[in-house]
Amino acid sequence: MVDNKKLLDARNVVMNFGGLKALDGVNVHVNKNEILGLIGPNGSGKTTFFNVITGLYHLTDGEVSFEGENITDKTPQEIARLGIIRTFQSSRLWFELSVLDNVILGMYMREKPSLFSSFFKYNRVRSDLEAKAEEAKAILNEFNPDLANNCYKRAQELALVDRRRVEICRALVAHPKLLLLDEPSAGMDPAETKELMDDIKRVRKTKKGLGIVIIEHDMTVISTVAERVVVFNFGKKIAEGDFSQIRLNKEVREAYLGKE
Amino acid sequence: MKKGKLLLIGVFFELLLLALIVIFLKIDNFLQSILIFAVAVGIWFLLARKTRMVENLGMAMEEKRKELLLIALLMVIILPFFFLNNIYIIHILILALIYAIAAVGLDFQMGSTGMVNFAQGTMLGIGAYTSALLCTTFGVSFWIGLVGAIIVSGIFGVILGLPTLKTKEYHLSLVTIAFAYVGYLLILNMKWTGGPDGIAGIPKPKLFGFSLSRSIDIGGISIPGKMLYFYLVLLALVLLIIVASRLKNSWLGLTWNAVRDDEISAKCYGIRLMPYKLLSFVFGSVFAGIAGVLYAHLVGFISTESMAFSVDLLLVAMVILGGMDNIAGVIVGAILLVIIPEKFRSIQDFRILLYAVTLILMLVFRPQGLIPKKVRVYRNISGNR
Amino acid sequence: MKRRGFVMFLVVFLLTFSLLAFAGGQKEKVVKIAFIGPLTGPNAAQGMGARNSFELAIRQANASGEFPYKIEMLALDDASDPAVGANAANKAVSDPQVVAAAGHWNSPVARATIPIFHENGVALVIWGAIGVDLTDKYGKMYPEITRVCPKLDAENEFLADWLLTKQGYKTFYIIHDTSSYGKDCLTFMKIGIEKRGGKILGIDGVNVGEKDFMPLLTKVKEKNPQVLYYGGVVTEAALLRVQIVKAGLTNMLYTGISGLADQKFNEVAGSAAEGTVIVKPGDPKEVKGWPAFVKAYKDAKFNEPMGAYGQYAYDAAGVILAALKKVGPDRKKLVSAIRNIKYKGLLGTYTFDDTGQTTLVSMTLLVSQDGKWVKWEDSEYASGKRKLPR
Amino acid sequence: MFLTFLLQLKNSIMLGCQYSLIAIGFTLFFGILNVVVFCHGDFYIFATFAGATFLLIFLNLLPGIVSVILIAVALFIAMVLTGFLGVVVEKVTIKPFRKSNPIIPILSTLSAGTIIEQLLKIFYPAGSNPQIFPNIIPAGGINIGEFLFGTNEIVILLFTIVIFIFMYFLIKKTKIGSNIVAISQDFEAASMVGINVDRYVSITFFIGASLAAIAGFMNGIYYTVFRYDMGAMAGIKGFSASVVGGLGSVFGAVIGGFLMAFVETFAAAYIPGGSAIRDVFSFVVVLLFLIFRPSGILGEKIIDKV
Repeated sequence: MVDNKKLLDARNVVMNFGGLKALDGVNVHVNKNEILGLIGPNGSGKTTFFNVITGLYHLTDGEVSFEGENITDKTPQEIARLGIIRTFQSSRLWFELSVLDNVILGMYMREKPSLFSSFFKYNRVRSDLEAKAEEAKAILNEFNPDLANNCYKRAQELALVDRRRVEICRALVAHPKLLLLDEPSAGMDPAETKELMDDIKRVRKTKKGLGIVIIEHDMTVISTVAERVVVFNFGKKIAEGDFSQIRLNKEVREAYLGKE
Repeated sequence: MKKGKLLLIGVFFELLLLALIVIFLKIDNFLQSILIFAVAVGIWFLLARKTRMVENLGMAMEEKRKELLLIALLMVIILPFFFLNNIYIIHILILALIYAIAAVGLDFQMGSTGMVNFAQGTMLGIGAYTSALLCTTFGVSFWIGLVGAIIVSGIFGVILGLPTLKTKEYHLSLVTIAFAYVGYLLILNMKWTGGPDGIAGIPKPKLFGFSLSRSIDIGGISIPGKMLYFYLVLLALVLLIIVASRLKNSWLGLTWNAVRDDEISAKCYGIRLMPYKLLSFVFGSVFAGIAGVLYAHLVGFISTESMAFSVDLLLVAMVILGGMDNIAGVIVGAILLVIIPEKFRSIQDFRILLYAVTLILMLVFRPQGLIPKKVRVYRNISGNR
Repeated sequence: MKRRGFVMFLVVFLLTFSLLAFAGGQKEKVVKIAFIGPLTGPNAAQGMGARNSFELAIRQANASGEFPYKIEMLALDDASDPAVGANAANKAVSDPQVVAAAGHWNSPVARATIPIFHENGVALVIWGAIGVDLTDKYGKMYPEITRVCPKLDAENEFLADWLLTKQGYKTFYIIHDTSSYGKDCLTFMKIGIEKRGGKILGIDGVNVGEKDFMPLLTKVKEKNPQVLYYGGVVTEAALLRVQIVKAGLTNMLYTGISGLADQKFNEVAGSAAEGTVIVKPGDPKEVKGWPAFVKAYKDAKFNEPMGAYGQYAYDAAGVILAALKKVGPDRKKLVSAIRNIKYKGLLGTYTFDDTGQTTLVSMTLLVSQDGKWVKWEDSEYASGKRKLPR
Repeated sequence: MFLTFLLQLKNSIMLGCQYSLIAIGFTLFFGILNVVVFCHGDFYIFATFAGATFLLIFLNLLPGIVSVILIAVALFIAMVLTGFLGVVVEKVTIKPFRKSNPIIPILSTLSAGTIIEQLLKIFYPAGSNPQIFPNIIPAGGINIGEFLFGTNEIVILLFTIVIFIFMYFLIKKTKIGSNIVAISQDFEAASMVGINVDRYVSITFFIGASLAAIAGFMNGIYYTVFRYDMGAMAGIKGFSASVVGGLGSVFGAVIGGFLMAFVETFAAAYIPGGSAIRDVFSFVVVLLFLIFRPSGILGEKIIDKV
C-alpha cells in the first residue's frame, strides 16, 4: 500500500563501521509538507543517518525508499537528482569560489547549455549563467541582504553563520523535494537562530510538498519549528511523536541529562 | 576615474612591459641582463605593494579588458620585428609560446580541477612523435599531422585520465609519474619510433602551398621563415586561449572548480566526477599535443630528450610560478621560464638549481603565483569583493 | 599638474629605451668560429676537454700573426640535448661574425643542428659524434658537413678483426645502452662478429643511468661466452665491470670501443679494470706534433683534462683555420674550401671523401694495465708476461 | 638452470633490501604527516656521498687499516648528517604547508630533491662525474656448491634484517613509537594531549632520513659506483614500493620493496629485451595496484571522512 503522503521511508537501517554499530535498525519516515526534527546527543548517529540516505555511506542492512522508489543502492548523484538535497555539519562550500558561484553551482542539476555550446554558442552560455546569477543574488538577498551585496566574496572569507546561510541558499536553488539540514543553527546566537527558523518556515510555505528534516541537539530550537520529532541515542530510535510527548519521555530525558 | 585615463594607464603599463622584454632580449652581456632583470623585479614589487597605481591598473584591466587585450596582441605581433637580424631570439620567443600552450593545457588539471599532472611533458612528446611519424613515414602534410596528433593525444588523455579517477593527491601524482616514465621508456626502446636516434627531417608546414622554411619579401624587408612560424604559433596560442577561457568561464570551468574544492559536496549536488576529470585530462593533453606538433616542426627533429622528466617538472613550475587557474598568469610563467634561463646561458650549470629554488620560494611566499586567479564576475551583477 | 608629470616621465623613459637598445657599435674587425659541444650534462667531461683544445688552436693561430684580423672562439653548450643544440646552432648562424663551426660529441644533437647549418650555408666540422649516418646520409646531401673523427663502424670493424682473426675468440655476448651511440655500437659490432663467423650468445640493452646489472650478468654466466662487449659510455661501463668481477665472471674478456677510452674508467672500476681491451681512434705516437700539443695543452693550464677527443677538436680547428687562411672569412667560400682541404694535422693528413668523412683511419688498441690505458704493443699482455682470459 | 634461478632470486633480494629501506622512510613520513616526501631518494644518494667522503678521509688519515669501527663511524656520521638534512627539509618545505592544499608539499619536496641533487653536482669536487665508494668489504664469500654468496651481500642482508627488527620494536614497543603512531592517528588530538608535535615530527624525519642513509651507505658498498642523479629514480621506486605495500604500514613497505625488486629482476633476466624496459614492468605493477587496490597490500581501506 503506497502511502503517497510518505516522502522518505527508511526501514530498520543498520550501519556499522568495523564492529561499531553507528545505526542499529532505525525506522524513520518523512511526510510531504512536514518539518521533522531529528534530535539526540552528539554521536547518536544523526549525521550518519544523513550520510546513508544521501548515498555517501553504503548501509550494512535495511532499506530506504523515496516516493515509493527503492534508493538503497543509488549513488549520491542519482539520489540528488531525485530531489534529496542536504547541507553539511561542517558546511562544505566550495571555498575558493565566490558566494555567487557557490549558489549558481547549486543549480547544476537544472537544465543548462551543453558543453558543445560553450565553444560555438558562447553567448547562450553566458546569458544562461547570468540569469542563474540573477536568481542566486535574489535568494541571497532574501536570507541576508549584505550577503547579496558581498556576493563576489570568496566563501572561505565568510563567517561561520554566513557560510550556513549560503549553504541553505545553495540547497534551495537545487529545487529539493526533501531538504536535509545538518545542524543549520550551530554557532548562531539566539536572535540569528530565530531569524533562521522563520526563514525555514517561510520556505516551507512557498514550496508545496517540500519535506524538511532538521538535525539539532538543542531541543528548544526544534520546538519552535518541527511538527514531529524523532530522537536518536546510540544509533537507536528511542522516541518519536510531536514535541510535547517527547519532552515528557523518560528515556529522552535520560539520554540528554544522564541517568538520575 | 575617467575611462580615457584608465585606458592610458593600461597602455602605458603594456608599453613598459614590451620595452623591458625587448631590452632584456637585445642585450647580450651578462651584467646588463641582470640589471634589466632587477629593474623588472623592482617594478613588480612597486606594483605589488598596492600603491594607487595598482588599483588603477586593476580597474583598467577590468573596465577596458577588450581594448587592452587587443593592444597587447598588437604589441606581440610587432615584437619579432625588433629582432629581424637575430633569428635566435625569435626561435626562443617561439619556444616560449609553445610551452605557454602546453602550460595552459596543464592548468586545466592543476589549476581548474586540482590534480597534479607530471605527464604533460610526455603528452607533448606523444603529440610531437605522432605528427613527426605521420609526416616522415607517410609523407603527410603538417596539417594532417596536426589533426592526427590532436586525436592521438586526446586518446592518451583518456588513457592517463582513467586510472586517476579513483586516486587522491599523492597517489594521483604517482600515476602520472608512472605514465611519464612508461611513455618515455617505450618510445625510447621501440623500433618504429626511431628509438634513441629520434626522428629527423620533419618538414616545415606549408601555408597555401608556400613553405615556411624560406623567407618572403613584403615591402622591401625580407621576413625570415622563422618569423612566419612565429605568427603561426601565435595564432595557435590566441585561438587556444579563446577556447580555454570559454571553457573556464562556462559551466565546465565552474564544475571543474567544484570538483577541485570539495568532491563530496560536488557529488551531493549531482556532479559525476568521472566525466569532468576525464575532460580535464583530454583537453589538457590535446593542448600538449598541439604544442608538441609545433615544437617538432620548429626544431625539425624530435627525440626522447625533449620529453624527459625535466620537461614535466618545467611545465609544473610554469603553472605554479604564473598563477594556478589563471590563463594570463600561466602564460607569463611559461614565457619567463623560457626566456630568463636562455639569457643566462653562461650560468648553465645553475639553471636547474634556479628552477627548483624559485619554485620553493614561490610556494612559500606566493603560492597563488605572480598573477593570482580572480573571482568570476557576471556583467549584470554588481557586488564588492 | 599630474598629467604633465605623467607625460614627462613617458618621454624620459622612451629616450633611455632607444639609447640602450642600439648600444654597442662596430668593434675592430673580428672573425668568430663557433665551437658547440656538451659543456654541461652527462658528457661534460668530453665536451670541456675538446673545447679547451679548440681554444688552444685559436690562441696559437692569433699568436702566429698569419691572420690580418682577430679570431675569436664562440663556445656554445648543447648539453647533449638536441633541443639545446638546436638553440645553440641558431645562435651561432644568426651571428654574422661567425664564419664556420665545429660541433658535437652526441650524434642525436648533430642530427638536430645539421639542417640548421645547411639552411644557413655555414660549414660544420664534426669533431666527436661518430654516428654513421652523419656523413653517409647527411654528409652526402649537404656540402657544409664534414667530420674529422672516424665513424663508429670503423672502430668496431677494427676491434672485431683483432678479436676474431688475430686472437681467435669465437663466442660473444653483447650488452649495450639504449642511447643512439649504444644502438649503433650493437649494429656494427654484430656485423663485425658475424662476418667473421663469431657466435653471439646473447644481446641485452640497458638504460643510461642503470646501476643494477646483476640479473644480466647472472644470465651471461649461464651462457659462459669468451668475450663480453659493452657498447656505451664510461659510467655504466665501469659499473658493469665492477659487477662482472663481483659475479665471479673472471675468465671472460671485457671489451669496448672509444666510449670507454677515458682515464675515468680505470679510476672508477679500480682493480676490476685490469685486462680490459678497447679501441681508440687516432694513433698519436707516430705523429711528431703530439708531444708539442700535449705540452702546449698543459702550459695553458686548463682545469679539465684533454679527454679522448681533445686531439680531434684541435684538428677540427686546424682544418677551419687552414681554409680560413686560404679563402678568408666568407661562409660560402669556406664551405667548399674545407670540403676540398688537404691539411696536415696532429693525427695525420686530412682529406674528406664525397660524404665529408675523413679518409684518415688510424686506430689504437689499448689494454688496461695497473690502472692505466697502455698501448697493446707496449703492454705486458702482448709480451706474454700477462695472459688475457681464454 | 635452477642455479641461475637461485642466483636471480638472490639478486632480487639484494635489490629488494635497497627498495624496502627507502620505502620504510616514505611510509614513516606518510604515516605521520599524511605527506609524501619526494626527496627521500635524494637523502639516500646524499648519504652515499657522505659515507664515501668520510671513508676516504679515514683511509687517507690512517692508511691500510680497514676495521669495522672505521666503517661504523663513517656510517654513523652519514646517518647523523642525513638525519639533520631530513629535519631541515621538513622545516623548510613541509612545515609551512601543513594547512594548505595537499598538492603543495608534493611540489615543494620534489624541488627540495632537485636542489640536493644539483648542490651535490655543483659543489662536490668533480660532482658531475661518477664517484667511487671505497672498497671496504673484503672480497670472497661463502660458496654453497656453485652458489656464491658474496661477503658484501651477506653484510647487506644482515644489516637490512637488523633494521627491520629495530623498526618493528621502535614503532610497537617504545614511547617514541607510540607517540609517532598517536600523531599519525590524529594530528590535533596528539597536540592537545600534550605531545610536542613539532619535536616528534623532527624525530620522525631524523629516523626516516637516517634509514635512507643506511640504504645509501649499502648502495655504496654493493654498487661501489654512484652518481648525483641516481637519487631521484631511487626515490620514485621507493615511493612506488611503499604504495604497493600499503602507505602507512611499515611491514607493507618491506613487502612492496621486495615485490618491486622481484618484478624488475625477473623481467630483466627472463623476458627477451626486457632489461632495457625493466622499469616499465615495475611501473605497470604500480599502476595496477593504484587502480585496483590503492590502499596497497597491507594498507587499511581509505574511507573519505565526511
